[in-house]
Amino acid sequence: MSKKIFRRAGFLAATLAAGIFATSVQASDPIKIGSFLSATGPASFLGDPELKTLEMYVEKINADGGVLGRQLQLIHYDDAGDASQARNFASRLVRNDRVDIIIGGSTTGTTMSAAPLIEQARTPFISLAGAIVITEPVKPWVFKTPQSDRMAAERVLGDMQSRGITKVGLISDTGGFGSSGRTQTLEVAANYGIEILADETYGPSDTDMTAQLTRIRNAGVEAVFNFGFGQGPALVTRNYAQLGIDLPFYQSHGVASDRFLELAGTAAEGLRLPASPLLVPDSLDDADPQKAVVQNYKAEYEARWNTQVSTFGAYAYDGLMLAVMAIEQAGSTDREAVRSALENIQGYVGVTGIYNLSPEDHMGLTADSFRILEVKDGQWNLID
Amino acid sequence: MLNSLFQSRQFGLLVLALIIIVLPFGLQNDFHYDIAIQMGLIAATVVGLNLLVGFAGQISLGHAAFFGVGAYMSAILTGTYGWSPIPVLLFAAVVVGIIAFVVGRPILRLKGHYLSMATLAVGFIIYIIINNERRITGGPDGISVPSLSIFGAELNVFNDYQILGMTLSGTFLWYVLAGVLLLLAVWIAQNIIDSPIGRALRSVHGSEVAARVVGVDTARFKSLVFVISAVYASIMGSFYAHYTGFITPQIASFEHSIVLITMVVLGGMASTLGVILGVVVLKLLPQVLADFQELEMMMFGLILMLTMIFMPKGLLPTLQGLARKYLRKKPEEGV
Amino acid sequence: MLAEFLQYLFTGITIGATYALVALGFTLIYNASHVINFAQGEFLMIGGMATVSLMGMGLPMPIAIILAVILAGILGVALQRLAIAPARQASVVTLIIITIGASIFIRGVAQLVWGKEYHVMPSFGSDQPVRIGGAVMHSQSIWVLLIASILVVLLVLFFTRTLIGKAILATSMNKDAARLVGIRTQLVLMLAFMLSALIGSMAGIAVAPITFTSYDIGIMLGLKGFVAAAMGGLGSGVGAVVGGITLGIVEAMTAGYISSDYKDAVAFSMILLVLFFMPRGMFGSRVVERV
Amino acid sequence: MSALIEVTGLDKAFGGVNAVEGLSFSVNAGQVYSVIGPNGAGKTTLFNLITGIYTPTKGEIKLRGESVVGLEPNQLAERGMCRTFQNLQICMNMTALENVMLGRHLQLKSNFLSTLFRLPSMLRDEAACRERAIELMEFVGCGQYVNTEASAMSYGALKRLEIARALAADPKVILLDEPAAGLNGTETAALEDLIRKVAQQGITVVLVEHDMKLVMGISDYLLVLNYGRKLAEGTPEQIRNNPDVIAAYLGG
Repeated sequence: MSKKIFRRAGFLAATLAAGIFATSVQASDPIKIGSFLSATGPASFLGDPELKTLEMYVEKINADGGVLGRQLQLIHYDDAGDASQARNFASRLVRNDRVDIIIGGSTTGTTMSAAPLIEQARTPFISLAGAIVITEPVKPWVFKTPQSDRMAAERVLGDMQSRGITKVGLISDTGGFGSSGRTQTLEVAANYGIEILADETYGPSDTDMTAQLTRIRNAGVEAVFNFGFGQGPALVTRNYAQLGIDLPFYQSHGVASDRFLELAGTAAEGLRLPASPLLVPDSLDDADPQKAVVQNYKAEYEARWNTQVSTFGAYAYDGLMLAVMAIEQAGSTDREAVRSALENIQGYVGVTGIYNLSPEDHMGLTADSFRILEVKDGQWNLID
Repeated sequence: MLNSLFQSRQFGLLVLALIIIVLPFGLQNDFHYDIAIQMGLIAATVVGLNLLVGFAGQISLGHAAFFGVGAYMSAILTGTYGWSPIPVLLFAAVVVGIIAFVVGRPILRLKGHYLSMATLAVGFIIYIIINNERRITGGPDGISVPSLSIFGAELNVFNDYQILGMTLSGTFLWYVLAGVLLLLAVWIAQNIIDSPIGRALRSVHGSEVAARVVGVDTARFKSLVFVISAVYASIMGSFYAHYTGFITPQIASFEHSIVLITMVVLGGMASTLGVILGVVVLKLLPQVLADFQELEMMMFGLILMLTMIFMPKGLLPTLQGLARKYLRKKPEEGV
Repeated sequence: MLAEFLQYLFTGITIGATYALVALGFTLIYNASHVINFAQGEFLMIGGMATVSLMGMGLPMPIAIILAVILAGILGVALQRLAIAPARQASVVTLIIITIGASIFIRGVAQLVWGKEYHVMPSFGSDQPVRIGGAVMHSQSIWVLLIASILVVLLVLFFTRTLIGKAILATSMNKDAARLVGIRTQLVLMLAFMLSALIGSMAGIAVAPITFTSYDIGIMLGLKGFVAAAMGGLGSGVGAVVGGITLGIVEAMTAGYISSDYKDAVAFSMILLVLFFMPRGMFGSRVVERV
Repeated sequence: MSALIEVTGLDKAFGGVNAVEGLSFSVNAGQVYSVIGPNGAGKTTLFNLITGIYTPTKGEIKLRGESVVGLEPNQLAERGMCRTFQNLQICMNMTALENVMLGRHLQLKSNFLSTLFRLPSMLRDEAACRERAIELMEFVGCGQYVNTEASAMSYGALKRLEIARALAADPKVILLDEPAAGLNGTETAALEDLIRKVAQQGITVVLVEHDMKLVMGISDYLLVLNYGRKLAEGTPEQIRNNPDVIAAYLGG
């Protein structure tokens, strides 16, 4: 018995050692794309489609001959939504795996905790998280593909303004996404002549928000805006319908997926949100340059994974394509060359929007890239 | 003979110092140093927690909150208000000590699971405050922390330093600092354990009523050790914040508290070197399991569960027990 | 005004009933073994997820539910036999870590089998909300309350009227004495875990139409259940129910009247307050120190 | 000179049941005072009341003229009272010697700073404490166990170890709760010797004991309890001839 435990302990120690040191063996040939995503944990509905997208397109690009004649090698670690883990994996990517470029950071917290390290290692880093602080002020090596949460707030408030709404109730989750979105909304509301009369929150794993919604309803608002992601907004939507609140209802881009419609069911009828065109590929105007890209991505993703496409996966798609473009333009994986190529990409037509990057703008999207959609008969409809 | 060698205070400290000195020869790059530095800082925290959990037998499921308060006070006071890191670190330790004293007094009257519940509640309340007060703490997205400076000299992980004609990287200097901090933490912890105070603490675990009838004011000693372990956590939280340069409320969360106490139990309660081993294992495990992707969570749970079922006393005490059995066939005399 | 109050009350009672059911599961296991089972939340998850996935295979709802509950019961027995029983000598903290390890493991397996997404489960009855005095209630909430009440009554009957129930109680009071009078304590412990798993999974199934279900739904519900059980007094069935309902109502009232930001903080402060005045919870046994 | 311990009108109820009722007695300094009575007579409850582990429902307990009702056990220890337990209360996570050294807790004045940095003053105190503890272990006949883990000792040895720990506190009065329970004949004889030696040092001994031979041999005075009430008190001679006591013991 005791011998067995000894042997087991020895085996464990050997595995531990092997795991840490084995990865330091260098192979010079492939282009190394590093990635840390929240593939599990509370933010997995961001990280999971992002990872699937990266995996399938790296495969596809390699099948098509790679980039600059070299194969791509994806090195991915799952940070489970934990910022400290993300930082450690970023450390591993730049210091141990010595990757050429990093695509990742599903949430603002994981991105921001990894950013200082990656900056220092002078490795190009394309984040897939939303908050405005990632690229403002500009950090030389940090880029991002999603629109900022401020843009989402601006689009929603703009749409409210056009409907003549001036008094709004806000409900957001206390996680990173909702909390940052809430701050942005409160900051820009005045620009649209809108007053936030109620400002409520709920925990990311709460199961009932009727109390908060009752409070908002009693505040005398004309519309309600929910900033959050995950199952929370679906519950808010259901509670909203259940309470019979008959006011215009808005969600953020955080729920822009068909999954949300399934969860919220008929309660979602009539609500609006800002989203990438990915949800309504066929309603796009034929002249719209994004139409083909969007249709393609949706078809390929759904065929490969047999599950519905999500906006978040598209961030990874755009990130990968931008990275590939930059490496091709730089003609090598020289980090400074790739970085400078990245910040000069103009007119890249992606799934999320059309990117025009510059040394001053490391995201390159405008608020217009968000489309306003409305749910009608259980389907997404393009409004604007 | 071997028994006394294992338990002699100098021996443990010596082994640890030796490991810290030899380890750099096995560390191949900055990532390895990075993990080692974090292990050092967390280990020092856990050595403090072990005084409370392992020696005095009081369970805390909210200890990460003290770590978090130290870290956040350092981040906010040095970052937002531009105070100097070391005074802030000491100030934070005092504040955390006071918080621990104030909450400790009433909740340490509780026993067993009720104490776990109360520490969990205190931890949660602190976490919620850090998470919600976005304007001060940066909220769930986190806050960046300036690098550590000692007497005006900045210690940045990313810089190189000329010391005695040698060029040393900031990372290496941090490694030295973390090593020194850990040795200091262990030295102090051992001094406490091996003293009348330590005896009183262990008697609280062994038999509280016996301790009381010989005159030990158990309430006072429980709150003393609660404060000591909270101060340990606060100081190491501050260093951790300066080292990583960015912190999020997760470091104050319930999950992190569970990780900390798991390190104690896994390594071996009431064994100072054991809990350090616990830190090493739990810090390495995610890096090793990272290659298993989808299976990671399942394997982590399984390893944790099996280790605790088959080694309920923890890794090091079990291994020591086995080693003793191998090396000395005769049973102990006088039994 | 009244409508508002009623709304908060209904919300609180619905959430509270769920907490109460989770707390009852804690209580059962605690009573028989003095173990706090941090994997309790996973029973809820198994109940909800298994039902959804079985329904996805085309099974009618009642059969899916029965199979899911049985699955959870087997899991409960397995947990006791494979994880708790071998570690009988372990200390309290060690047992806590073992159950935490078990819960991570179960979650890891569930994630592999069922994926990471949230799933919808249809309500048992109609989807129309019920209106009472200007406030509304999800019709499923009525089901939750109904199931919770029935389970509580059944449990009370079980412990007071059946031999095996009395055996569990006897074991909880004094394991050695119970063994002396011929109670097979290991069997009793197994039974307690099974019952706890059955109750947990039924709770999980009952709330799934309201809360959705996913592989990680058990974490927070499990934690809140522990809070409710401790507040009510570990080992007390009445305490579990009262603790759960109180916790739910406090959360809803705080969110409604004070601050939704701090509703959990207020709930946790209240537990501290309760424990401050009643160190063994509201209905915990007042045990005299024996030396 | 007034009594060392003076108890008047002591009541203790558990959930409506009186474990001790209307009890009054006093113990003079230097006595070996024994409390006897059938099982469930309330002897251990009485000890728990005197040593501050339980708080009385009613009544007064005075130690050297000072009321000590409501004081914590550790405060009573400071006033020179120490005890042993019927069910052993030994710290199994320590060595035998450390258990006895724990008994000298109140005699050690080391402060926190001298502990943190292991200052010479603290080391000196510790060395003296260790010496005294070894002495006491030899005194009670546990000399061979100095470096043994408490968990590895026999029941009889632990019983004596507990007495050594109580003595380490330099008490004025020591309360022994059934010290002979579970001991064999030789061990009991040794215990009787030990109690005599303790009493000779001027320490008052209060004893709860079932072993009548032991009790009658060493006691100066006895208190007989039955159902929480005083049945009789007096010298061993008086008790032996008391008809109530005989009835209670034979009938009980």
